[in-house]
Amino acid sequence: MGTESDIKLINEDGTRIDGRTAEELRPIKIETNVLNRADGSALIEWGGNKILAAVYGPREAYPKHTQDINRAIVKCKYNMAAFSVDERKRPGPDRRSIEISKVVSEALTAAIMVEKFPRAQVDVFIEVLQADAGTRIAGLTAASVAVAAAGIPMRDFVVGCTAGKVEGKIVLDLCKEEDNFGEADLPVAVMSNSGKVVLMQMDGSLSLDEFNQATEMIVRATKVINQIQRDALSAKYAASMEGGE
Amino acid sequence: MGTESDIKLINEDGTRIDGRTAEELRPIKIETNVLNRADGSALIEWGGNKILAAVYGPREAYPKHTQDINRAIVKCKYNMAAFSVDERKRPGPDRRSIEISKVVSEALTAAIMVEKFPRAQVDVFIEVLQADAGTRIAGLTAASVAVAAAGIPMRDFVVGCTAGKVEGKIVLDLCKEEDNFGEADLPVAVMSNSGKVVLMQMDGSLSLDEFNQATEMIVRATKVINQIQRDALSAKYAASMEGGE
Amino acid sequence: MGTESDIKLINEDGTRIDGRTAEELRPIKIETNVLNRADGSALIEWGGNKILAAVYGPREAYPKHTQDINRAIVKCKYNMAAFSVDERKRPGPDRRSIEISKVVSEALTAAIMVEKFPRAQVDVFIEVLQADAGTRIAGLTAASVAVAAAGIPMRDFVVGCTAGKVEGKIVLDLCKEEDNFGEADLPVAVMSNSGKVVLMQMDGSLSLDEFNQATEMIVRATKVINQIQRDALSAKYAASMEGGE
Amino acid sequence: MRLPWKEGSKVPRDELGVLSEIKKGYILRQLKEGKRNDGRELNAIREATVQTGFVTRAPGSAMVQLGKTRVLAGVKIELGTPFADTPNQGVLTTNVELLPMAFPTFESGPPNENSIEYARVVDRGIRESKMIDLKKLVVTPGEKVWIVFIDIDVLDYDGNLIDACNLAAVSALKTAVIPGAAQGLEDIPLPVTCTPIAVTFVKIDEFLVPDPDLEEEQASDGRITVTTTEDGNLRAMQKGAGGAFTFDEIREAISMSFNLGKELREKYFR
Amino acid sequence: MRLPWKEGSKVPRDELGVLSEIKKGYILRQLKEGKRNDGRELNAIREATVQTGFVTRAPGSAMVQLGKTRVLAGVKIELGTPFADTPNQGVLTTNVELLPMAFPTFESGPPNENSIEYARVVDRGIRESKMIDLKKLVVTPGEKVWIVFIDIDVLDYDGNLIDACNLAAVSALKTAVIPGAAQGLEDIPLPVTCTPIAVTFVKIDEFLVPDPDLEEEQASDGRITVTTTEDGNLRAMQKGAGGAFTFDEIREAISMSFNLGKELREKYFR
Amino acid sequence: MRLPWKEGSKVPRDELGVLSEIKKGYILRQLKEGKRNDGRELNAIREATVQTGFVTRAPGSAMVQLGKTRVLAGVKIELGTPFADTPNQGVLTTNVELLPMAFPTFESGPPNENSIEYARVVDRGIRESKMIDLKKLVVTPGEKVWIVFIDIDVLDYDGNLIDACNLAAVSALKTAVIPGAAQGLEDIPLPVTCTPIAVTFVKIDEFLVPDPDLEEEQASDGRITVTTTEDGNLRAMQKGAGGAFTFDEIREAISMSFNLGKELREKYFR
Repeated sequence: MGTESDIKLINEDGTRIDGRTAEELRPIKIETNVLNRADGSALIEWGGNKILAAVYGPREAYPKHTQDINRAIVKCKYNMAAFSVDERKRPGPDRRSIEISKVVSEALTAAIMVEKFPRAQVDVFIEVLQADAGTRIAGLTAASVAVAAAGIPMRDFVVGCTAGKVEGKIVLDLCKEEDNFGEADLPVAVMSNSGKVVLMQMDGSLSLDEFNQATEMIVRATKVINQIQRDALSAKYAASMEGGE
Repeated sequence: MGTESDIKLINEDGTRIDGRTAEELRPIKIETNVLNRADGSALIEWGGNKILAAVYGPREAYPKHTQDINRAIVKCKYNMAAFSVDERKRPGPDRRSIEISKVVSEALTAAIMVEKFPRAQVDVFIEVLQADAGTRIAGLTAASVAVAAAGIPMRDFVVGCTAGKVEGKIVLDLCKEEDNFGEADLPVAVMSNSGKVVLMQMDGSLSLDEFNQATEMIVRATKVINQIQRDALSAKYAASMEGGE
Repeated sequence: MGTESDIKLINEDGTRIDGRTAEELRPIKIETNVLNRADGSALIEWGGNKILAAVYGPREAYPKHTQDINRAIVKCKYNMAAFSVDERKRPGPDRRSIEISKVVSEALTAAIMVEKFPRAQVDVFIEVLQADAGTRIAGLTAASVAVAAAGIPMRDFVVGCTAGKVEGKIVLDLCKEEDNFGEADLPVAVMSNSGKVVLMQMDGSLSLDEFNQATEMIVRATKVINQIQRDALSAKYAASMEGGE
Repeated sequence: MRLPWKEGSKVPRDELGVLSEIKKGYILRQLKEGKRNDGRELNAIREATVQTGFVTRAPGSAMVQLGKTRVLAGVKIELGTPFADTPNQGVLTTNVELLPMAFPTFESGPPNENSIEYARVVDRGIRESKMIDLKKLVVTPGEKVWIVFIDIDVLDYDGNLIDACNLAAVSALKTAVIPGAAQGLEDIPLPVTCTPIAVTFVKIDEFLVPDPDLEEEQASDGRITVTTTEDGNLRAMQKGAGGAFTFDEIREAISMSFNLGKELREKYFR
Repeated sequence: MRLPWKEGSKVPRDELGVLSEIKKGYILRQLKEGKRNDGRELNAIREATVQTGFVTRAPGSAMVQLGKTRVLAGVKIELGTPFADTPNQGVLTTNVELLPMAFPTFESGPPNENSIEYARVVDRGIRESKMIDLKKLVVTPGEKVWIVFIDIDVLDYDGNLIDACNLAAVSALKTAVIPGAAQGLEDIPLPVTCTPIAVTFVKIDEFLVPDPDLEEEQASDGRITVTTTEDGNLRAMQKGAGGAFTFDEIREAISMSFNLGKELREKYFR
Repeated sequence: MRLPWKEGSKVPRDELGVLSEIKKGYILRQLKEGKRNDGRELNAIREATVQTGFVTRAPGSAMVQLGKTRVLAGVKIELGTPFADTPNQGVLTTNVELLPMAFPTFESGPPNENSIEYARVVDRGIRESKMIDLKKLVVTPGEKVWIVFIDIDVLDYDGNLIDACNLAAVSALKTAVIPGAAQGLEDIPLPVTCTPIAVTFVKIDEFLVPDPDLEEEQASDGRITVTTTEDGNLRAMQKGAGGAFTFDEIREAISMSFNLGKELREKYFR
């Protein structure tokens, strides 16, 4: 947050650098079961993000000492493809990816009926193919669809959105420039029915009022995004990935 | 292959930079059981190459989950000593060594009677003490002798040689300059009786005719080299390694 | 040893750069059970060194294949905090730390009644919080107290001291400048009752006479230091760590 | 086989241990009676001690004890090269080491997901509050800047490492001195602008309590950290460790965090 | 104990699984009747789709589906330093990631011997054919050159990764643009000279068949890859995966590889 | 189950194997009769052979056989940058590789605590004796110096690696040539000032014996290494491998080490 810049992020008419209004989402499209081998998968395109999520399991947790006799463990690996960002990323997990993998695993654990699968593990892989701000939330939103597509029982969909502060204004779904040069970033994911928060991180500077304003926007947005998740799942014969363009 | 250079690799009389004719091998010497501890070992000197191969096994495969209930697994580690090349090599495997270890393991697996040793492993270690082009083939040729010296039953010796294209001409057993500045490199290893190919890699540029010409040279050469392997094994009291100078 | 310098290490009146006489120790203070979680712990302040030692065990050795059916294994990890030295140290073990961990483990193994705890392990952790020459000896001296505080039976205390040669003179307990610019360094640890040597390393240049002179100083010093160890243990209600300032 | 050392004491991996159902029941009954596991009031944090200057030779340091949790933060400040995209700023890095001495199942080795998460949450609080004025750390723009290394050793673990690490890091920074003299410059205090305080809560049944001890962490279902500054702004938040929170609970945590932040600032940073 | 999830689904390590004898028998009977496991003709390769420009913001990219195998190649082109021994050439690197999403037993972690072998075979085909004119990638001789990074994500695995990776890499390179504008230079297409095509065969009993699917790979005894260019030259070969070939078989593979390479070039690179 | 290969031959990890009590008893009885395990005299070291120039293309090398232990040291000398705190000195590094071919339980991988200890003890003997005049390795002060890499491959292990590695390293260095010609300078012999010799002893019961073979190492309780130079000075010492020594024993080891060092110098470095 907060690298300074001469870029003007909010236009005089109040629109944003990419022409959106404060509470306007970027285009979102989700396709399910785009992969053959995984038990469930989903490709999400969200603004310029292109992210694949794939699920294997439940299967016996391995190594054995990681097994929980009461529930399945959910292991998520978030990874950015080397070519997904402007400057080539060296393969392998960095500290940011490790943290994201952790909070995303925890968010999915809250939604999956892990108590039905003692000693098992559910593996969730999120691969960012093209990054454009908000990848953790987009990846988690896709992962939730992939879990459902794998037939793994969930209490609720997990669905998220980011809000932030840009030139003093609270806006929804930050784009890349807003993410780089804005004043606050607040990614949140909730369970679609209960509305409870399963992922939240925040950095920058927000007053309590601004926080409330941002979370209200997020709550409204998650309802829209959840519908896209549900539509993607009910589309019986999902188009192949090429159709996703 | 193919780094350009002003070096003249073929003389006007058709001889090569080191004075050999097109189908002339460099001097080759093999000594067996040069090490005390290993179950079998061999030191090969081939041109300027000095390479040790040592074998342990068959012994129980470890860790257990790697065991194959039908056959022994053959694990080869090819390694270059830090001082074996012009510029000091940092210890530890690089991508090239890992690939060579893999194709050499696969070549030996074809020759060893692995079906006689379920759940076992055979470890083969190849240490390049001085490198002078053709180390993978020289190492594999020595490894085959070391396996035999360890008393592990083989269908056939594995024996190899390299051919290549240098200034448009197909030549046998590339030396270092030819390897660096030549136009094609074709390392091949065969089983000595069946003549079947268990290792082949190629890079550079070869027409099909050139390929045929090169492989004919290689086949003839492997017969010579196989005799050196057999002689090394039948020499009852191998000289000590110092005698190898 | 022996980086050259213009620094004068021995004053004209024979005192050392920090004002001590040849056989004078720096101030030493030991506090026990400064940590809640560890089975035993000790904080040693020795000159400018501040070093924590903590002990867990005996507990079942893990992984299982490391178990010794006749005795406990003693695993020591010596580590320097990133902020403990002048230039920030990158976290993680370097070759020096690995060697020190090994010789300290071996020294403690000699003193602990390992034969009473087959298949077990005793873990000893030494964390250098501030380094000021002689950290391995100070750490080992503290570790021995921590082992005792954990109630693990020992044959003897392990107690150590360093001597060295500085501008031709044998002196006790080198300080940082003497360690950097002196001519020899001799860290020694003994068992307090038997006087037998369980750790000794030396580098630099010493004649046999100088070695004898140095070890005599060390033996005398270890008696003083051992009394500090014993006093620390018998202090029933150890002050909290803050009191250690 | 009878072993001379107690069975069940083997070294587990990858887990902080599991709390008995009995203990969980106790903690919950206590909460229902308005008391915490260790007897304190529901919304109270544990007694803390802060000892700055523990590592006398480091430019800044602080030993913090929070209940039975103990951490030591050390600050090193060295000359180095700025990042290419911020040529006019110094550099800040934060690292947490979960020392194996701090808990029976902590292992030696590179940072794991826990220590990385803790370090990044502490780092964000410090970075996003602009506590350190990184622009004042430039010696030669684009070429030479001061790099501030915050390294935190976790020595003793009894819950709530994030808050303890944050308190130690902030205390160490506030007393740190840039060692300019060694470079022919001047020794000057590190330019510090504010005091970010992290307060962490866990949810146990319907209770949201600050500064959990280890048993409370084990009994809890969900963790949330809120870092605030004295100007009344949120600077970093992190929901962690499973579970789910209502927005009302989060607002409650925020509100408590402002209050406890104020309390801590008054107590330790006058 | 009865588990709610199917037994036998545990995560194996280090192996691609073993084919049943029954399935092996089926594959062989099919071959004897002139048909492949999936019904195609003996010497046919599977249907492929190539979608270039999938990663719109990368200088070059291609998503390739070959039967049910799917890989995505992305090309990044950055300024850097040439190798000391080739000061007048750009730099080319090829990396293959076997993503754990692609197959139940693929694991996260650094490249293993399989991904390294695949990457090196693909790299050799591209490098040895001089497909990219590395001399045209020099900005300042000895100092600044363009580095071409080819990274290939394996997304879905159903056999024959080498050919799929080669096809994706070549497609991505042929559409790639050197991002010179960002450096005050010009954006120009990557200088490409030819189209190396890798064709991989496996041997099942006495049959040598191209483009194996996963079950055919598992049933096979020996693999061989032949990379050719349109000028009628071999550029790279690799025998892999155990087994042994006669020279006649190798010549048969070479001959088929020239034909199939021509077919693929006509289909995808007009 | 009956296996076609001998049971008990499985690959152990982390251990050099355990000697039988019977063998230990034999070794001790031999010692009491004034004989070593292999029949030599109590204070004798094993026959050694030193073959310098084995790696003909390295600036220096030596193959050493000490009993059945065999190591190969190679020296590489390259231009590089001096350390910041010693701008007027060349650089020396020593590395030991315990090759898996040398012993059934040695594993591939990065140096472990044993190879690190051996390398550091050998390094200290060479460094602290100032055997190599590092000041003469400066080409441009503060900028360009010769870096001397000593790499030692352990090929065959039958005890006492430290002495074998030291002998090989010293032999390789004494014959090494600085490859200046390739840099437009002159080829000159590496400037060597003295001959540090390491002698290692183990304690078996009350016996202190030099140059142990593997079985003696396994039967012993404590190891001590003493490195001396011809000027009558101790240059490095290392107590290792458990056990405890009296100061009298250490003085005995020192005294023997001076004698054996002299013997070895006369034999190999005339």
